[in-house]
Amino acid sequence: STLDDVKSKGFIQCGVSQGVPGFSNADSEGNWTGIDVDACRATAAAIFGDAQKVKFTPLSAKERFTALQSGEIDVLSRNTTWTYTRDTSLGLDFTAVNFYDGQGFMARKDLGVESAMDLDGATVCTEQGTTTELNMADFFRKHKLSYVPVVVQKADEALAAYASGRCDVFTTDKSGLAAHRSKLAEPNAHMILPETISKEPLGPVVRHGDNQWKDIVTWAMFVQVNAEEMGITSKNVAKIKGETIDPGIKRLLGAEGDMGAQLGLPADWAYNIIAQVGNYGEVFERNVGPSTPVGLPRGINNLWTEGGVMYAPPVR
Amino acid sequence: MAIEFKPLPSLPPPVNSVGAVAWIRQNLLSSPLNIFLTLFSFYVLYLLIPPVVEWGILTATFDGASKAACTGGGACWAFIGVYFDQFMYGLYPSEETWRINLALILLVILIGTFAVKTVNKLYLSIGIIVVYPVIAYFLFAGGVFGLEVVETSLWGGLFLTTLLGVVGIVASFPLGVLLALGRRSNMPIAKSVCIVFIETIRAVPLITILFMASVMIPLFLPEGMNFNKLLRVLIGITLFSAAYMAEVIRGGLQAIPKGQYEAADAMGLTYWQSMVLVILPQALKLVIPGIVNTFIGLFKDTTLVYIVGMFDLLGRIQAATHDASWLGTTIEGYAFAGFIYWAACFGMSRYSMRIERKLETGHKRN
Amino acid sequence: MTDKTTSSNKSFLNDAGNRALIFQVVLLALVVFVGYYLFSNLQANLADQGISTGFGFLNQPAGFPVLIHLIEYTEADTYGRAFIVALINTVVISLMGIVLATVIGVVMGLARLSNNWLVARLATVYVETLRNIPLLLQMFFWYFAVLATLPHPKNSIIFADFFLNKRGIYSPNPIFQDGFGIVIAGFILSIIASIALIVWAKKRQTRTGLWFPAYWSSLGVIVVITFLALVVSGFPIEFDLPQKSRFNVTGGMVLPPEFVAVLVALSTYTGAFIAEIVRAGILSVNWGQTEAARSLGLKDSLTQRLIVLPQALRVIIPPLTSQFLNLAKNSSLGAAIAYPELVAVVMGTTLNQTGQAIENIGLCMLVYGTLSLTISMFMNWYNKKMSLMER
Amino acid sequence: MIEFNDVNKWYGDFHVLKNINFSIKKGERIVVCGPSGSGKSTMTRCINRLEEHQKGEIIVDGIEMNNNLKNIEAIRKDVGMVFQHFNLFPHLTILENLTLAPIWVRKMPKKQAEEMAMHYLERVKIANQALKYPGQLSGGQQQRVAIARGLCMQPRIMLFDEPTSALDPEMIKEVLDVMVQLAEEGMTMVCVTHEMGFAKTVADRVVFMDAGEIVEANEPHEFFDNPQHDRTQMFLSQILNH
Amino acid sequence: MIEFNDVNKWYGDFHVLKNINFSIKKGERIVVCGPSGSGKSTMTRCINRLEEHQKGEIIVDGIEMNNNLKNIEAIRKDVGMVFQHFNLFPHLTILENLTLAPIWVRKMPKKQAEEMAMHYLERVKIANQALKYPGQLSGGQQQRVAIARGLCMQPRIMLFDEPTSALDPEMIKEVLDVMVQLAEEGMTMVCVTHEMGFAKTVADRVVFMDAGEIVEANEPHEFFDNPQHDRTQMFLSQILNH
Ligand SMILES: Nc1ncnc2c1ncn2[C@@H]1O[C@H](COP(=O)(O)OP(=O)(O)OP(=O)(O)O)[C@@H](O)[C@H]1O
Ligand SMILES: Nc1ncnc2c1ncn2[C@@H]1O[C@H](COP(=O)(O)OP(=O)(O)OP(=O)(O)O)[C@@H](O)[C@H]1O
Ligand SMILES: [Mg+2]
Ligand SMILES: [Mg+2]
Repeated sequence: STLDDVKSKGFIQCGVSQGVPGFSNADSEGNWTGIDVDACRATAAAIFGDAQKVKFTPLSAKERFTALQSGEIDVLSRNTTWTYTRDTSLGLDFTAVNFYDGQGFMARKDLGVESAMDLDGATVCTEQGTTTELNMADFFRKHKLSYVPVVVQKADEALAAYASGRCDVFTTDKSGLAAHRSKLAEPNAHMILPETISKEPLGPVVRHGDNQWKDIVTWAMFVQVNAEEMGITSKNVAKIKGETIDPGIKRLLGAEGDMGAQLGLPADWAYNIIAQVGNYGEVFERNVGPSTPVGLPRGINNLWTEGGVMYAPPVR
Repeated sequence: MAIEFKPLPSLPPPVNSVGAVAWIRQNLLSSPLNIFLTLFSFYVLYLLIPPVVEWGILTATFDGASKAACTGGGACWAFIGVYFDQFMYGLYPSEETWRINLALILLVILIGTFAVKTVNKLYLSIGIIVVYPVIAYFLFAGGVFGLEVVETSLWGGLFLTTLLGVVGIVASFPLGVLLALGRRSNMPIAKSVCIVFIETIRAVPLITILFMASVMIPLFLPEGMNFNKLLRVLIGITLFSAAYMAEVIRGGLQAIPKGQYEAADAMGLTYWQSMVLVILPQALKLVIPGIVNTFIGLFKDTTLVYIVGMFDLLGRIQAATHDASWLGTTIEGYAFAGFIYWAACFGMSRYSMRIERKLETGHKRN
Repeated sequence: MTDKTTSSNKSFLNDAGNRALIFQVVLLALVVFVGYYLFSNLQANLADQGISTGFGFLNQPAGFPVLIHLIEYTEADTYGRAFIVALINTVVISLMGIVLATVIGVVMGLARLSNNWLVARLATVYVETLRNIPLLLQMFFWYFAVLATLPHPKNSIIFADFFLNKRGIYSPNPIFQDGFGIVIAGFILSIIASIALIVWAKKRQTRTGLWFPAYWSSLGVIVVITFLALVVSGFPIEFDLPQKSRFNVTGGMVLPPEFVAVLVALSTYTGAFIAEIVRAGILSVNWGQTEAARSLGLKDSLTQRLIVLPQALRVIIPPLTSQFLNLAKNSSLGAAIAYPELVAVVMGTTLNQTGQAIENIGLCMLVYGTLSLTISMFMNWYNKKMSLMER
Repeated sequence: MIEFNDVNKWYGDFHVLKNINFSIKKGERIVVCGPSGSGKSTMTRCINRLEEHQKGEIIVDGIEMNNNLKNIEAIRKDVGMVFQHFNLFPHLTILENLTLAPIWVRKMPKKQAEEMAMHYLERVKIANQALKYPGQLSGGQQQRVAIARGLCMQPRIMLFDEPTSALDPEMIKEVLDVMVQLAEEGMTMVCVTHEMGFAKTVADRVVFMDAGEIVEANEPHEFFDNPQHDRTQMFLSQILNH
Repeated sequence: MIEFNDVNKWYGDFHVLKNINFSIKKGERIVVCGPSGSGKSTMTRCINRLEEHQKGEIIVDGIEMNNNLKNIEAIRKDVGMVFQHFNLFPHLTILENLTLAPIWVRKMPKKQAEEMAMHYLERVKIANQALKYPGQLSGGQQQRVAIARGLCMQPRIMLFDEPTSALDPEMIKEVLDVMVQLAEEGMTMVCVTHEMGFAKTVADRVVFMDAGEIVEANEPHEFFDNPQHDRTQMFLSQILNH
């Protein structure tokens, strides 16, 4: 099974993007950061008690599924949209959603476009092999707008084509738009149009058929959401583990019983995740929050208690 | 009695048929069409050279930390300076790049030793072909003698380009020899297997093979058995160039007269003995230029690994030109890459021409 | 075999024939085994992961747009149609590339042989530069560096009804009206007439020795008759003129930069190789042939046409075809700069939407294999024909 | 018919032809000999402008040889040339080789050109090979075709540049026979050759060249029996011993 | 030593050897002659299995020639062969050419092989060229090296296939001298040649082949003075006139 495999290798091989700031991006030393990266780190923390035991494989959109199917990577955490076809016919299983997103458009402010409905006749750049390509097509068809599609191999190059003026608009998930905008020379000269033309629940993906592995990846995510809900952070988790009397928290942090065994993990698996990677809120703030160059508001990705849709099943 | 023959003195040719004037007349102005072509050529040069010199040298900026520093209006060579290490070594940790340099120096020394007469060429070749790769591998990858492990996903830049090219050609060589021998053998099955292999590979673009190597090979392996992407790509490249190499070598084999085979047979040499001792040394010598050409082709083709997500020299440059602080330095990046590839390939093709000429005057006297 | 075989069991392995047989059987078994092993792994892997197989997907709607389609194509069409569209794109760019590369190659090859020193040097620089730089780099250069420096559509360079900008070259698109049949008929008629003219001129030369400038005059015939037909039918063509619109230039015919970049890169790169082939081919014709032709009083143009070219062609054609083949295969690099050819559409988008790597990569390899086979069959046929002429 | 007045020629700095003064009358048969590199070929090739001279004048058949393309064309129509290495066109059949110039230069109807070609082929005794390609013939046969090709232009002058020196001994005779026959029919001929037997039989004059000059020119019996220059004597002694 | 029993061979449909029955005793020196294409080379090459026969049997030195690799190896060790075109290995020095087979086939130490090689080189009077490459020697020297190379296997039988026919006349003698000397030392030899002088001097028997058959085989003086078949007579008359 994948778990045994991973344990014997001593690390998780994690497929990520080739560079989307805030989601998965390598600095010049080759250190990876981002929400998607943290999903893999959380899994590693759960299994090994060490969030660093991950190796990353940068993948383009079109390579990603084959890489996962072929076993080249153990988890695909590359802002991948959960869709019906992908879940059913590609031999994949989606785990949990770590970012609720929707596709949008970015255009230069001086183009004077206010809404996506104004885009009749525009040239649109996007990356090959994504749902974006299909959503874009659906959107323009639905609204009977004409457009010229320029579909480039890699996100970076699609952005470069947009920046050079090959296209009027650049389309991808809104989070990606924000991330990509931060990479442009003058981020403020570009605006993200208000429309959200699709639902894009993004999350880690595993191979179909290995339920144990799927559960581990899923619950590594749920633990982070639950932790935020419970107010546990990487700062206070050690203290809470020692002091708490809440049986729910005790169970979660492995202070009581052994919830890890059901997954084939050590008892303190959840503790390790929170201590080393942090709760979901921390991860969000650190990577894409308003204080980062990507600068996304929490919005729909807030906890359900705060008006968002982040709702994790309880750890019982 | 016979008149003595005194040859007339040789006179200098009429002024208008030698010297600079005649040269210009003959080579530039010999007919109206030629005059037009000369003027046209000057015009082309005029269009090309001044702007390039101005952009590339006169108004260029040579250092700075971002595009903003490039105010001259010309090329922004500062960009190359800043990214130079990445272009050379990819993401290889900078405190470890000495390992790559060391391996390179070692190789140069080893090859240089070939020129020394007293060294046993056989042992040296074995050293280069068998021992050196092992040393180089451990130097690059680390993990022994306290060398830090460096993931292959960090390998990149010109280092990766060279690695792919060199490994591709060296590894494809023995395979190419086998395929060429197989294709010429009179065993129908062996022959057809070789032909099918060679022709299939030669019929498809390298990119499909790289694609297969990078995504499809694992699908054909039992679950859990998998290996490094770099290794898979190397296998793909090796198989690809082996097919081309086989055809080059086959050309050499065909050029060896039948009498050589017969003489070897008559002496009682076995098939492999006669191949290794008699036929191949002659055939390979004949095709050295062809092999160099295959290598040049392969060296250029390594750029395609960028399409399957590896960052060789071109990949690193392409990525760097998308850096926000350096947007608009595309031309500089491509010019730099172009220069490196050009220098390498042009150098090699000249070298192969030299070998060709040397072989021509060598001991070919019948 | 020998009718008296000394059959000792011991010598079975020493028998040359048996050895070859055993070796081949082992080889075959190995190939079959490895093939089977890989295949069974594949099946197991596919089944394990629930990946669908087969070519059924070709009938499903594709849902994605394709920038350049020469046949009708919308997002609602099937993957199969998208495949055809991509195939056409590959074939079109290959054919156009072949034509252009040949022109460039011939011009440059002749330039290298020019007795104008400067021209020869320039051509040498061209050849040595282009063929020593990777094609992919050249495509990037044209696409990201050169074509991106063209003006924005708002500031298009306008020449009559032609527009040039970052988004492409726009030209009027002819739309044929009802009466156009007459024009087509006229055109066909004029072609027939000019063929007849050429045949007549050849016959007349055979008969009387006088040559009539049939090639030039037949060109004239075609132009005149077609023009007359246009006049008679009252110019039944309307042009869809490109016009500036809010974002782009719309209407008309457009050559997108992706297409231009691929075409330019492919043809200049291959052209450099062809130039060398042409040069070598012409140099391979002995100077004595030219001298002999001259001493017969043939003019230089006739010497080239009747003596040098036919001989040079024999040397040129075989390597030329393999350059054509390379060009066709290299067109797959267009995938890297958004030109929707086979690799981009099939191994890129389709593979990604359907996840069926085997089928899609197989499809691509099949197409390229067929292409190669066709071209090399032509080459063999040509070689055979030519060698018949020699002996 | 052919006149050289003070002709000089250089290859770069190298003075190949020095003050050539010589004239050839209609119907004359000239044999040119001399050591290798003495300029025999060069002089011959100046006659149909395969080489350009830099000084002096060459007048062929009343036309002066200069840069004027029309003149060159006119002269080449009148001068047939046979090369040492035959230079037949390998991609054309023998018949096509022969009819090429008549059709394209003389604008002769094909039929007539072919008839004429067959006539000359018969004359060189090779008519049965008309439809073969040059590669299928022996050297001697090829050279005879080359002669026939030259004749097909119905030239008034024939130039031969060592026509037999690339041939095997058996084949030399075939070719020389044809040339003797031609000479007997009264063709004006300039022939560079070392076949002294041929020179004795047919030449009206033998020209000896050395170091780019004409050293001696005389009737054959005078030339061979009583050479004037010591250089000529030395050369003859070498040639005849050989 | 060598026995042909009813040997037949075909190239495709073409019957090259027809019912060859012949035997050669130890120490015998056989000269094979006959018109071109009569199968002389083919027959000789069957002896060391450079060609495969399809019917009948060939027994060399007691070993039957069949597909058995061991047998072929054993026979090739015992049979030296000298080709018309020498077939020396151009990439090896003369010495390396000679020691190649002793070292790799006979597994002799290099030193010993070299000593032996030098011995044979002296015998063919060419020891001073040992370190040159074949391309640097004249044809006659090359052929002598080829003979020495054959001898280095210390064979019991030597085959020669027209060893002198690619040589210039002066060189033929050098080679023939070496062969005569060999013959005098008692080597079993089969020699395809048209050097009738050689045949008369050394041959024990002369074999005449035509159209794939052995027409006549006899002692030289009988063969030359008193040929039995008219075919032989005709052949001899041609050869001797030439
Ligand atoms: N194209 C050339 N460029 C420079 N030198 C040349 C050229 N052609 C001939 N020469 C030189 O001019 C001299 C005369 O050449 P030419 O061929 O006329 O001699 P030749 O008398 O015909 O000799 P041969 O008997 O060898 O044919 C020679 O020294 C030759 O090297
Ligand atoms: N590999 C082959 N395939 C087909 N036919 C062959 C082959 N080798 C030889 N032959 C034919 O077999 C016949 C005998 O050839 P062989 O070489 O033995 O003749 P030969 O007597 O040695 O003649 P020569 O004196 O010309 O060497 C010839 O007619 C030849 O054309
Ligand atoms: Mg000459
Ligand atoms: Mg023979």
